[in-house]
Amino acid sequence: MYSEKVMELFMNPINAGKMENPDGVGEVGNPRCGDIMKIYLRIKDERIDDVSFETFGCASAIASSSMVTEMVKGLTIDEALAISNKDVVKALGGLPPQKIHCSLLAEEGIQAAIEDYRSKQRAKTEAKA
Amino acid sequence: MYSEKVMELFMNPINAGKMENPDGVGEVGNPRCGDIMKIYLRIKDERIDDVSFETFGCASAIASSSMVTEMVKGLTIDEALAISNKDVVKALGGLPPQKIHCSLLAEEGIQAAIEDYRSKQRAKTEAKA
Amino acid sequence: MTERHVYMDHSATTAVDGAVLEAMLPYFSDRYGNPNSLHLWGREARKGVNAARDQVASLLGAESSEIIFTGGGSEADNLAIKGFTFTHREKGRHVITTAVEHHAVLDSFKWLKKEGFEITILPVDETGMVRISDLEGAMREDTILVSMMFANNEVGTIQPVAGAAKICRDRGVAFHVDGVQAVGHIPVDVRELGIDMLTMSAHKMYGPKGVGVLYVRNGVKLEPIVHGGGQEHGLRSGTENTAGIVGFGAAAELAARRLADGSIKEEVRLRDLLIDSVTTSIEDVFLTGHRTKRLPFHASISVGSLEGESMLLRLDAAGIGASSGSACTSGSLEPSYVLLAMGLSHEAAHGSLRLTLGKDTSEEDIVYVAENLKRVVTGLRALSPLWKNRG
Amino acid sequence: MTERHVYMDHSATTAVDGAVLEAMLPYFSDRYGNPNSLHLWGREARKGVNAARDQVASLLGAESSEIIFTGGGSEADNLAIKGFTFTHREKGRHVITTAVEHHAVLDSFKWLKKEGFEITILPVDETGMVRISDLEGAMREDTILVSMMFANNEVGTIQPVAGAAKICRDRGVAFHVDGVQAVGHIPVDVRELGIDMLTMSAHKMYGPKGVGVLYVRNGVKLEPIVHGGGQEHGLRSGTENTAGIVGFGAAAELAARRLADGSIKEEVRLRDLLIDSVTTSIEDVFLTGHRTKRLPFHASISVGSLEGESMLLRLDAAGIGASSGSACTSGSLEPSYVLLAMGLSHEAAHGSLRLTLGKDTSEEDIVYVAENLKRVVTGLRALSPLWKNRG
Ligand SMILES: Cc1ncc(COP(=O)(O)O)c(C=O)c1O
Ligand SMILES: Cc1ncc(COP(=O)(O)O)c(C=O)c1O
Repeated sequence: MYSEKVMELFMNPINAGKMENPDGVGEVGNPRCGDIMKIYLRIKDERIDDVSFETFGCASAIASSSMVTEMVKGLTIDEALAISNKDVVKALGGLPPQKIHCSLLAEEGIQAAIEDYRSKQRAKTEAKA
Repeated sequence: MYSEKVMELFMNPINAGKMENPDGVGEVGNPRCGDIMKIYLRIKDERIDDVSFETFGCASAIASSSMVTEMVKGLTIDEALAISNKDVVKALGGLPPQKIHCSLLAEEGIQAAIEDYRSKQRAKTEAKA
Repeated sequence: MTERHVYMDHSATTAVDGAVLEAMLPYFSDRYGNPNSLHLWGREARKGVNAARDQVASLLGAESSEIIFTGGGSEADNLAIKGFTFTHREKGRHVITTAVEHHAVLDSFKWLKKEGFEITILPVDETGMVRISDLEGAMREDTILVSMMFANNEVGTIQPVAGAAKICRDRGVAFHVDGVQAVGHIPVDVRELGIDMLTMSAHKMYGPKGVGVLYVRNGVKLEPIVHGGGQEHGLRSGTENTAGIVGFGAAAELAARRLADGSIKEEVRLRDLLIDSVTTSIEDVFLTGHRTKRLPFHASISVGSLEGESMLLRLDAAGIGASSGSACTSGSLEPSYVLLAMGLSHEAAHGSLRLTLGKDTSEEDIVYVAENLKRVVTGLRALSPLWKNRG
Repeated sequence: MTERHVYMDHSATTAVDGAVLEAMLPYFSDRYGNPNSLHLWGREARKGVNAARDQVASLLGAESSEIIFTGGGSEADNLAIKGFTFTHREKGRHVITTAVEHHAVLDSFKWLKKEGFEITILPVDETGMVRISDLEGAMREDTILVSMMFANNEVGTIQPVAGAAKICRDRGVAFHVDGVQAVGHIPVDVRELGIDMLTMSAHKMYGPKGVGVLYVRNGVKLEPIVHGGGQEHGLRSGTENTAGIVGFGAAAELAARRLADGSIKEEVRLRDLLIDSVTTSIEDVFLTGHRTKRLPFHASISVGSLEGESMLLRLDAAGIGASSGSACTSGSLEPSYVLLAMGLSHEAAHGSLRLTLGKDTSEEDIVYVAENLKRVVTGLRALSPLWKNRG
């Protein structure tokens, strides 16, 4: 059912765990649907310096979040925003049709975390001004 | 499906075959239904001295005719007329429900042959008279 | 007891082939998972079912997604006929079939009649064949389904399926074919023929009993007759009969090989040897069904002045398994409706005998059967008032 | 790869028992006749089918003539529900079932609704049990059928079948029981209980997949859903799945022995060991379904802050086969309707895990499963934002 890559990241996820004092946090999904992803970002010079995730959900949700964090690591924010769920699916070696929504959550999770970072930046800039 | 006795009489029927110059002949059934029995009688002193049959039909029809001929052999005509299809079924060790009609044909075959004998007797008596 | 055993009733059912059984065995107690389970056991079972679906599809020239496994040929016939008409009943209420179909088809049509459909039953000629012109004439504006068998179980006659398919296609009418006797024994390509639905049964082609297939062309919509967990694309719910399905797949592969390697030619040779020897060596015997457009393994005759069951049981005593369309073998009072529809008299229908060969039938078997049949017929005719009457 | 394999999904399906397979084997390639044939091959097959019918009847306290073999449990459910209502639709158009039935029952009821029936679906309490008073309250003048499962497949809860049967009997309403999960595992006597129809499936009790039974009390009238040759008293046409049927018979005999010899008690002991160890050794885990009125082999739990599929796959990696009612295991978006009907939250339903024991499950297996489950839960909770949020 799942590709080898999905199983590998599900069994031994990379970038898993909570981050202390992140620069941005995004949480998407809800427990009703059985999927929640929380993405933590550390940003340095508009680049993603570190990233981690916590996920409640199925194997493909866990693998998708692990994969997307691995993909955005080191990218500029704009580069990270350009990552689509299709890129995640491709990097995972495919997902079953009914699991594609997990990759969408991953895309949205990154976007939400970046959005959070930016709104915090705006707040800081405003505070300085 | 069939009792041993039925199979025995079907495989090696007793009293089978046409009789030359019988005193009475009865034919019952029709080819449409797949059953015809022809019973031949030789009568001596109002007793059945010899009897044979020809049957077109299934195993139970053949066994029933063979059995009924064996049962009436040596009986008086009245005794033979008293043989019912139930006696035949019993002597055969039973018949499947859908085959009971074969035993009825056997009973009717004997009756028809005796009827034929009697009508011939009446004709002879009348001719004498 | 007899020493030799010759099974000549392959139209009734066949033995599971050794290789087929071998393929099935692991699915009982080793790969026993439910194919719908996520774990190892389930995945193993799913793999077996998927492979079998591919094998069956390949035999028919179909796509795997078009193969629906059912609990037998009868169920597949019922699913095709009831499932299709239930879904499309608003489009029209007229359906067509033939007088020589299997009961699974005819009784589904009877049920449709009770449910308010109008049914037309096409006659057949003296060889058991439907006339294409009759089908054309029966087509109406509100006809939604035609069901016709590929080949007849009692007399082996092969119907003009390609012609019928074309007529249906031209008119946009769905076409179901009961291929139970034909598939695996003669080439059947659903795309080439233009068939919308096709019924198969594993046990008629050296697979196990209790598993059938309905081929449903992609795009054809059906209502299931067994609702539930949604297996088989929702068309046949219930935990998959994995071993049976795997067996069907293996049987399909075996059939494809036999269709390719010339086995069928040899089967036809033995069939014709049997037909020729019994019709020439025994008086007053004639072939029923079509002489050439018939199943390669199928010989059916009528024996004058005799009734079928009596022949069967005497052949059985000689170790030979055969069948008959006589009323006496069915528990009904009427002999085979198929033979009567072909215009046979009741007497001739009562005297019918079907001898159907298998892949392991040998020439010695044929000789043995022909000899014993002659002996049996002679013996029984000595008892028959009909025979002597004529003599 | 793991060394140990522990199958804990016996509610999904079971392995065919060795003795059962042994009984079946001759019917594939030796006694392969069609039971409807007169000859030796046919008689051998008929004998096998008859004996199996007796074995199944004996397990239920039924008469052999009341046992109808079908192509599985789902088909038997459909036959009972559609077949009965089709025949008796003039008597009334109201039917009753429960919220926790298997899809084979629920979807048959949905189909009835489309066909113009009114359906009442009884709720259940937090243990998954139907309240008898609800059934009483739902009964109407025009109620013709009640269908209630004996025991639930997801949470193992045993329904008050005897009480429901009495209510139906008193009102002259037919009572169908889906006994697929229960029969063979707990004592079921159809006469004693007063059941009119009962569904069984061989593969849930160490028999083969693809063969089911509908017990139909003598006198209860049904329309078949598979029409045709008239096998199974006309209620299920199609060449009999002889090997499967013989296997069902052998499985019934095996079950009768296990019900008599105390095996069930040991199964309950191991089940309780499992329930106790996981609910005490792992934080935030609770049992779903009834604590005592549950199938002897059935343990079902909900694990806080986790989703089922992820647990299944990590257990699978440890060689353990389990199942879950999470939406992610079904391809739907909603988690198990059974768990929701019991009042579980969506989150708790997503975290459901079913561990169902088998006759060969050992105490070491239980220990292995409990240990691994703890490890898996700990590992996944380390990833879960829900778990940490609470910590
Ligand atoms: C309660 C219940 N009813 C019916 C069924 C259907 O049985 P089968 O899969 O044999 O069709 C099952 C199992 O799948 C079940 O658990
Ligand atoms: C032409 C035909 N159709 C349908 C069937 C029914 O198949 P099954 O016995 O597998 O249900 C048969 C055989 O019995 C058949 O010969």
